[in-house]
Amino acid sequence: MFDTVLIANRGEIALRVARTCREMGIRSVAVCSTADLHSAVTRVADEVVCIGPPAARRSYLNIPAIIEAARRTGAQAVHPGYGFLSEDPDFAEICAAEGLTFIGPTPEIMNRLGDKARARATMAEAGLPVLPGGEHPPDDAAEAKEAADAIGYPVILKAVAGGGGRGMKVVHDPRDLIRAFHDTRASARAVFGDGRLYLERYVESARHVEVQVLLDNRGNGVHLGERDCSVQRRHQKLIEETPAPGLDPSLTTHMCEAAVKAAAAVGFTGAGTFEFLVDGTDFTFMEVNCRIQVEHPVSEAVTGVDLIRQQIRVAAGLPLDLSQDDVVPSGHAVECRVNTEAPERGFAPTAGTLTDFRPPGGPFTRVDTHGFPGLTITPDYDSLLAKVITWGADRETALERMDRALAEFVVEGHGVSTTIPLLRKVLREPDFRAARHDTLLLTRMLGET
Amino acid sequence: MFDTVLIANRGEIALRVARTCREMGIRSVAVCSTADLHSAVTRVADEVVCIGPPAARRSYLNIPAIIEAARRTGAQAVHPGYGFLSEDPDFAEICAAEGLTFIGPTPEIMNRLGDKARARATMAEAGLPVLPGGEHPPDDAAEAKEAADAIGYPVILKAVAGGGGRGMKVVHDPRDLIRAFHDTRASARAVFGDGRLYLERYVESARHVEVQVLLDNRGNGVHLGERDCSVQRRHQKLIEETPAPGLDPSLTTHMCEAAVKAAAAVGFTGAGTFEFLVDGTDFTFMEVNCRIQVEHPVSEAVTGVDLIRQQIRVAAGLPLDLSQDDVVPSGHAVECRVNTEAPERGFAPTAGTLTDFRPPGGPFTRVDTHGFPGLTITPDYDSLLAKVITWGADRETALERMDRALAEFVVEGHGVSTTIPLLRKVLREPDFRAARHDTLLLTRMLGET
Amino acid sequence: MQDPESEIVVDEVVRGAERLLRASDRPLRRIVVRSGAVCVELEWPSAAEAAIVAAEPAPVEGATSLLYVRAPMVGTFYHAPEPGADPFVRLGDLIELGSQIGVLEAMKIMNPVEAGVAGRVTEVLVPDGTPVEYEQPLIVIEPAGV
Amino acid sequence: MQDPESEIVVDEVVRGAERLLRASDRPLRRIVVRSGAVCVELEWPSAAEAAIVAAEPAPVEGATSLLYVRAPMVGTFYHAPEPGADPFVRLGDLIELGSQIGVLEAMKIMNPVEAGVAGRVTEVLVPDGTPVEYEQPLIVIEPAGV
Repeated sequence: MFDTVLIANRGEIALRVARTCREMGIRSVAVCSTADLHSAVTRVADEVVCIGPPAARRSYLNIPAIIEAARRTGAQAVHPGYGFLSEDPDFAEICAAEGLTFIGPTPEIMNRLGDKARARATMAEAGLPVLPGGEHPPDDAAEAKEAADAIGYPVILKAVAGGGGRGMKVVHDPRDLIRAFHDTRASARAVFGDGRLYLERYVESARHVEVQVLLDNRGNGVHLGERDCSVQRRHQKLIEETPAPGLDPSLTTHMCEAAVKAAAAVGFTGAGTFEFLVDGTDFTFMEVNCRIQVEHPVSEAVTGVDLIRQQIRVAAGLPLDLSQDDVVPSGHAVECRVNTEAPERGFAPTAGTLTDFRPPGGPFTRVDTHGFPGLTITPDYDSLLAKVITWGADRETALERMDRALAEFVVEGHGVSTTIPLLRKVLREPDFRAARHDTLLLTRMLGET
Repeated sequence: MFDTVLIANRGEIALRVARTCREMGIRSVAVCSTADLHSAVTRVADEVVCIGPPAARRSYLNIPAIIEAARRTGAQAVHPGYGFLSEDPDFAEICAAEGLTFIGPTPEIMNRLGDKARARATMAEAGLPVLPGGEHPPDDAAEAKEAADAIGYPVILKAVAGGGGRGMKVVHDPRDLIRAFHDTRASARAVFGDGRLYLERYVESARHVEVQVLLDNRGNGVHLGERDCSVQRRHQKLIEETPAPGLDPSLTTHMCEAAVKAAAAVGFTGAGTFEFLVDGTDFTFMEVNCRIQVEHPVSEAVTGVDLIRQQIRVAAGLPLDLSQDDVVPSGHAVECRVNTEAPERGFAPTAGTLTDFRPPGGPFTRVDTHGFPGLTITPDYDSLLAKVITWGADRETALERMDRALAEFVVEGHGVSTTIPLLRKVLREPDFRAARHDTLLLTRMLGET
Repeated sequence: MQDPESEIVVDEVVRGAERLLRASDRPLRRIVVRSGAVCVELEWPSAAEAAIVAAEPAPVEGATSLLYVRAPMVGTFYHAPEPGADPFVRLGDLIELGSQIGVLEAMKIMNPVEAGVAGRVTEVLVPDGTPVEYEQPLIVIEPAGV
Repeated sequence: MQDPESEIVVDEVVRGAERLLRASDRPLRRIVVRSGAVCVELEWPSAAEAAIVAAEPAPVEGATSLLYVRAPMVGTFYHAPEPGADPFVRLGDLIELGSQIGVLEAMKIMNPVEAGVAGRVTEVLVPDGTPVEYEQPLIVIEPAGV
């Protein structure tokens, strides 16, 4: 096992990883920008290295600085968290070249699954159902138009290098295709440095359901059940839960088994998430995330498995310490994302200093947050401030508990708004309560189109 | 079900009850003294009534004020929490007379089990093993001496009306018996208003193991496993865990089944705790607590059962919504009590205003606390500030997690000390880690006699 | 404020403090603006104190020399000894130390409420037959001799 | 300050404080701007920031007019271009703006570290061959002309 792990991230996930390191008796090294010198993780980690200025490009995305920090602190492994460098195969490769273990899949797998068009083809081959769509990114708009006409409208254009819900465009009308292709390509090039797009049939309203898998280097693989992440705004998840409510358990079991089988088939190792669209009784593969997910705690809550611990074990070459039979999900868990955003102003990020901050507590309530009174929230980073996770023997109990927890959550600061009121509104929404919702729920609630 | 429940308590347990009320859709009424006007529960409860000055005698023990508060707020039931009026049969009787449901056993049962000598006799009759001891409180010192000589030394003198670890005296030498009898009787009279004592063989070093039972008014009863509370200082529990480590599961199963059977035999209803001493493979009954216990969350963590919810359901005349088969304890849970005390000064309570307060969070970590930055801790009440509960698939994981959680817990305030450093010291103690400890562990660690 | 000039200075100093107050996006603890002999100082209670102060009713006592008679216990406040009877006190009444100003019923027992101060009743805050909590202000008294 | 000038001075001082307030990207605890008899002081509550402030090294800059040359990146700081060679700077050296004061090795690349200020080297804080973090003070310079 590693003596020292460097955490190449910030915010709640850096704290999350540092916690498990400490529980495993591993020294943790936090890296931080000058904006985060006094962040929560710097109190919990065993060592802290300041790696750059607030701009992520020069700190949390600054590979030489992170490698140097690992070297000077004697770290043998790097946990990338989510976002930042977590899905960058080049970073994984540089870590390997520098003798550091990247806690994640191999660079080869990251490359293969990070390219969404290739991932789609790979997974179709591995036996997962995919939506009608092109196998290869079209070279130009005319080719794209031809492909779209063959697929049938609406179609969705997706950046091959995209992720996190960005770099996508839905086209309903064939006449809009060419223009949309040019626009999306330009923005994909600007944002991801890769203008290639691929096309897929667009499913208007469906459930977003994903499967958590965990595989070691010794041929063992398990799934930890599914997560329903259908409460989204423009592909940004806001509420996640497990099990997926209102779905036939035989369908989700089938998905879970198919996912772990496909993961094993391509040689995936570590923790990964297979995202699916579920429409009635059909499910189709969307993409694989080769990293820990924001919403992993709901799976932890129902299975009792510490996913970060398993990631670290696998990276250290140890076998998983559980088999599929040991995974017996119990009850229902929900996560709500408390973001410092103003939903009424188009989810604009808000910034300021927290004058009061009192996270909820009590029975079956977990909070993962880097917040504390006095924290200054800057516009430099993602607006996720806290994740509240509640568990209940059944969904109704978990949801009532979540509303109770959100009601008692105090976040105050001049200029700081949060998603708490919106989350509570969704919890009261009859369609959501009855599990009749789909990915358009929030759009409909907000009156957006 | 009740519309409104009044919570006749303060601190973390008042908050705990208010949380479950809210989750059940029940209006909660907090009562508070003028010292607690801005306490955490006043933010969470639906209504707040100030009932008196800081002195508990004039507020939290002030029955007329509490009854009036219930009346003016339309409460149909009163949850007494623990301590204060929770074990006062007179209060339960007055509630009944005023048309309020007391959330707890009947006054008759409270009377019968609150009298420790009578409880001992009752439970011996109901089939529980008891230590050698007298059935009746001796009338005078001579009679006590005679009884003690028959029992054999060391003996323990216990106040019939005692509780919470107070009103007890161990006598090793027959020559000390008469003097100890007079002293203990005088202090029992002063503290509990009842000078009667009873005698029992004293077990020098043993495990303190208790069984959580839950019975409704319809003949259903379950146990929720045992809790080991052997880490104590002068009978004040500091760390509790479940299951009891290092004990033969067949022994604990036997105890659990015996407890629920005895509870049913005497007509006990609601949530109760049967305390036992375990010495090797023998267990003997000590007492029954007719209320929720401070340490109930460890049982909740391994069973997934909300004990407060079950208490309320039973009080409302509903059946338990679980049978013994539904109780499948999973993993290991530990609770540490963070008290505002200075262990190095004989656990003297400390007081002051919290300038910083950051409870731990993250995976499998629960915190029940009424603390927040700015809270002023006064010497008027019990020094329990927070309970930290961690869960793990096994004891080792739960303990490592607890140490991690305590390490990140920030409690700062001029003049305020806590038990956190001592708790962490116990967690590192080899005898505790190996589950070779008994109730004398802390005494030995502290070098006390 | 001996001459017109100083008034301008005071005004300027106060204006300066106001501007600084607006410019700060966080609650301040202290502002001092001084110009020669003119000085403006503002000091706020700490965050914790602020919350408490904000939650309390405006403290009439002291500030305007008015005093409350407060409820000595939880109960129902009655103005008169029995329904239909004359109230113990009316607006404008001069009362003596220890005069009964009402009755608090708690657990069916009638408890007299007495004034802890002598003076004139300037306001009756709680209507007849209203439940009150401990230390809730019942009537306002302008102390005698003020 | 009974003359019209005072108004200007107060205004100027307040304006200065406002500017400082805006310029600070981290929460402040105290600002004092003084010009002759005119003084502006602002102080914020320190509860939350106390720990942060306490954790920082004593701010040498400003207070004593000394300046740091800080590490522009994470790496290993070397005093000399190669082992055994003369160091770039020694105690007491007078250096010019942009003079190289050392080398930072990061990912096997040698990056020159240049002084952002001219003056005299009064202290070398980091021994040769020591790993440093971003913005870690390396050497202390007493600016020229002080």
